[in-house]
Amino acid sequence: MFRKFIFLLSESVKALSRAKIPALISSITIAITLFIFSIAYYSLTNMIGYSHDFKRKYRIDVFFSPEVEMKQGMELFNTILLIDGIEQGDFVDREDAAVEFQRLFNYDVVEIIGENPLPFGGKYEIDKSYRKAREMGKIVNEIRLIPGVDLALFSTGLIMRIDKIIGNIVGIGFIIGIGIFIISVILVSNTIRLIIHAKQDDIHTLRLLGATDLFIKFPFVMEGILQGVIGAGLSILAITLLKSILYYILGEFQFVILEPVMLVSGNIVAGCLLGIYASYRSISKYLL
Amino acid sequence: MFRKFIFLLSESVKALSRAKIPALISSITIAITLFIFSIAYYSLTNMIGYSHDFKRKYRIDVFFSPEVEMKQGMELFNTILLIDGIEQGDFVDREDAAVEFQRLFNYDVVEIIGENPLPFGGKYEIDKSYRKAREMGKIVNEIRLIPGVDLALFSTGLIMRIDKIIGNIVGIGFIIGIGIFIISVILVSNTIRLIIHAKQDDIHTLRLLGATDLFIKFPFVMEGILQGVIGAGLSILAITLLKSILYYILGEFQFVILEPVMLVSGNIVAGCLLGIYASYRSISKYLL
Amino acid sequence: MIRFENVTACYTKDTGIFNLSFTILKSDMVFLMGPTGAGKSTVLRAIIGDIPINSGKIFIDDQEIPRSNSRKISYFRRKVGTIFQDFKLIKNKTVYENIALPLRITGTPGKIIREKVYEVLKQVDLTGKEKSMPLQLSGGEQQRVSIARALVSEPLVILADEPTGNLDPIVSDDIIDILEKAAQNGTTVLMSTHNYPLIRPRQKRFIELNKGYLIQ
Amino acid sequence: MIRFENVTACYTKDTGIFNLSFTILKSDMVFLMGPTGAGKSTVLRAIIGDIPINSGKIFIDDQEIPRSNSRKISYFRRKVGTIFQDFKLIKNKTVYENIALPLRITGTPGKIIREKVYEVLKQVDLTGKEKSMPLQLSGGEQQRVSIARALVSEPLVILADEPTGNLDPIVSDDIIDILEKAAQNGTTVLMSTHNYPLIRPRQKRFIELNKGYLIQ
Ligand SMILES: Nc1ncnc2c1ncn2[C@@H]1O[C@H](COP(=O)(O)OP(=O)(O)OP(=O)(O)O)[C@@H](O)[C@H]1O
Ligand SMILES: Nc1ncnc2c1ncn2[C@@H]1O[C@H](COP(=O)(O)OP(=O)(O)OP(=O)(O)O)[C@@H](O)[C@H]1O
Ligand SMILES: [Mg+2]
Ligand SMILES: [Mg+2]
Repeated sequence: MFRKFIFLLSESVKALSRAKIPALISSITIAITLFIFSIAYYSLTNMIGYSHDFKRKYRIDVFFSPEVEMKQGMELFNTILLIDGIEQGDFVDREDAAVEFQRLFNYDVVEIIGENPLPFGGKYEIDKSYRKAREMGKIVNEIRLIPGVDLALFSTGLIMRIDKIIGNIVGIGFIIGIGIFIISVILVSNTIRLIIHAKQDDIHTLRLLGATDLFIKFPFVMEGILQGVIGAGLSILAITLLKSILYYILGEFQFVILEPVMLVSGNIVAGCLLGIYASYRSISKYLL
Repeated sequence: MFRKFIFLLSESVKALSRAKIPALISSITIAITLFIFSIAYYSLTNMIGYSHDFKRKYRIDVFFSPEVEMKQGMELFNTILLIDGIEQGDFVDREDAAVEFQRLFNYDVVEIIGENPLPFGGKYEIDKSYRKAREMGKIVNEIRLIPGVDLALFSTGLIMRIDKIIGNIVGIGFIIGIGIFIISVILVSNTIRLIIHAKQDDIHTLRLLGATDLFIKFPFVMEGILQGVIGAGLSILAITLLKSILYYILGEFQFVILEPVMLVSGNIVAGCLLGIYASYRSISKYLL
Repeated sequence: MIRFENVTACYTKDTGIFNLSFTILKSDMVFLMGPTGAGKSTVLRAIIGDIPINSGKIFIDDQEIPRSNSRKISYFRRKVGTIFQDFKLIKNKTVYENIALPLRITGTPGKIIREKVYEVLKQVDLTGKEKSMPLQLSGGEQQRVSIARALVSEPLVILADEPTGNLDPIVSDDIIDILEKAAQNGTTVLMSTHNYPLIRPRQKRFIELNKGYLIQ
Repeated sequence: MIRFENVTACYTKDTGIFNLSFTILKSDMVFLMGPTGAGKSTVLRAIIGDIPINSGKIFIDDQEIPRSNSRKISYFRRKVGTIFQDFKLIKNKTVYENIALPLRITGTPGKIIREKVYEVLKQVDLTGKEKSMPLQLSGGEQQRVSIARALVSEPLVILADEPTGNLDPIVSDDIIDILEKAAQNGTTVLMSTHNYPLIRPRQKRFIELNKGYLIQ
């Protein structure tokens, strides 16, 4: 049994080095698949990075009643901090509020209105798990009921829009992910099926000589694995290259760093699995 | 010559119906390519639709000095309308401004401050070709110099961010487009190369019987075209299916409608071109 | 031992073999004669289960040949050495590996494979060609590789389908000598041929076919 | 007319053909004899440019056979009808289409193709098999398809490489009759064989090869 295994293993290596074109083509297909996968993965990572940027906007602004003075304001501020879903907060005094107003709307309230009309208040950051329009709405309503609080608000429109976009991206990303997986398996197993198709005379001969299914299938599965490894190598090369090109073109933007260990090990494991699965799939569809 | 053409044509059709598996595989590859292309195309269209949504934010708000009254305000408003880059505008009187303020920031100025502190003013939409942070900056500066104008502002931060995002999307989209094209050609011509590889004995026989290059190549190119058409059909089917699924899952969002004529004709033309190019490429690499 | 009992295996209504019954004893060498298209290859293909049998039974050593179960057929085929009319060599394997194949399939140790392969290479006079690929051989050399592959596993039954079509009379005679010696050593040999002059001097029994029917 | 002038075409230092010179006149039928591996197929493959020539020249009708230019070689090959030792049939084309191929290549009208194909089908006794695929034929039938394909375009030269290896003596004789008749009609025929008994009664000239060298 072991002897047969050694023979079949060496056969697979030989097959790959002899039948160069089909093997190479299969490897290229796997490489392309892994390449797309990796790109998708790192794009998603980058996108999530982006969306974290947006999430800074998940903030509730609270304005206390005009008659609330400094000391009472601090107390109110701390009360609100204890509400579920509030992660942290900054106390805003009148001057802070004016500065903030200018930063946000690009002009000076005091200049327009003649005096500083802004009351004391607070800015609160929301806990990650509460960063949804509905959850935030609840928190805001709770804050509004506290005596001394005049107004609590968050920019509903913007947050709803971001919610929608992120929902869309995740939804579309999910669909694309499934799509890529299906496409990859189809492509690789099609290539292997074509290779089997070209070898069908040889397979018939082997059968007539008394070869079992395992004997016939094994080299194809092994070839699948080897092609997976080669494909992984090619895709790692391509991604490294693409990364440098992107750095060159879009140098000004920040990218999530590609961790080499993750990239290499992930690609090789994924390549092998893809090779095995695709070859096994095509074999069972085609050989039996 | 014509007779030979007819023969070769019918040969190609026969080849497709006889050598079912390789032909089908090639068609599937083309279908996948077209599918990806179409998805990319319609995603981009939808994305542009989205960004139009954002573009509504490309608006300049102008506040006149507090002493400017209704009549003078109207004159000022019309002066600004004539500036290059201003597409259209709405006059904003004190009450409008308060309503607008409430819509934007979710609370009532009058309620906070006790009186309506807002001056007359105008909202201006910017011409498409001027919708860039820098251009808008220029317009704003021009408006500021007009006597009677107290403030002119637009939300710099948001617009710069949108600019960046759209720039990124277009850049990445461009790279992805090139990538998909290269990948498609590689995949399809690889498949055809595998088919040629499987037929190389037959090709050698044809050569020994005195067949010219054209005679040998023609069926492959024709097969490429036919596979292109079949692939287009498959991809049209898949897209129609996907569309219904997306409608089912993400029904709440609005999609740009797929125009059936565009989809069908575009896919078929693209499929044929892809088939021709890929087969011709693989033939010239492999047969000579 | 090979026994046919009313075997019919047909491709169409009037091509194939019809209602054949005969017995070949162990250690016997029998020639299957008949003009081109008579059904000689069909008889041999039916024995190794390459084509289905419509009716009747085929026995090898009193065991009916297996049909449906693919594993059983594989093990059965290992007992038979077949020389195919169209050689059926694996194009991208060397002569050595082609001949070694039946031993690889049974998991024979490499050292024994080496010995046996070189022995049959000598028998069919191909020593020195073991590293060639099949397409680098002449027609007769390819045929001898196919013969060597059938001999290497010392099978219980040898089915030789026109094994001398591409060989000159002297080499053909050598090959038939080899097959005859195998029969003397206990192998059942069934060889199809239409080369009557070649086998006449051998004084062996022969079965004659015409249009799929046995000629008594 | 076929003329070899000191032709050497070798695969390795000592396999191939070496320094061959001979002339075959138009309307002549000549047998190429020699044991297996002598170089018979190599001679024929050299004529149609399937293998390169190391030195020397080959002439057909006083024109040297073209080498580099692929278009010229194609047009030259159309004048030659070759029966290959391994048949070289296209597996996924019917018998009819396989035989019609040389005429398709020259762009012959379909009606004429039909006539000619049915005529040669009758000559090689395969009428009724025109819709079969090559793998549905017996060995001898496949060989006759290959013969029919070489005859159908009425070539100037016929190269027949062991064309009767899979045929019984009666059919073999018929085939050689057909080739002889073609020679009488002006075709130059060169047929390789090692079946000496078959050609002895014909009283034709033969060229004998051994290990790549001409035997005078
Ligand atoms: N796969 C097939 N499908 C249909 N008909 C077939 C098939 N194989 C063989 N035949 C037909 O069956 C008949 C017998 O074929 P077989 O190969 O047994 O002949 P044979 O005696 O071996 O002839 P030869 O000496 O030419 O090899 C022939 O007429 C052939 O055309
Ligand atoms: N492509 C090749 N590469 C290397 N050696 C070859 C090749 N083709 C043939 N040979 C060798 O050249 C020699 C002559 O081969 P050739 O095919 O001409 O013999 P032949 O006379 O036709 O024999 P047969 O009667 O067996 O067909 C043989 O020893 C063969 O092994
Ligand atoms: Mg036969
Ligand atoms: Mg030969």
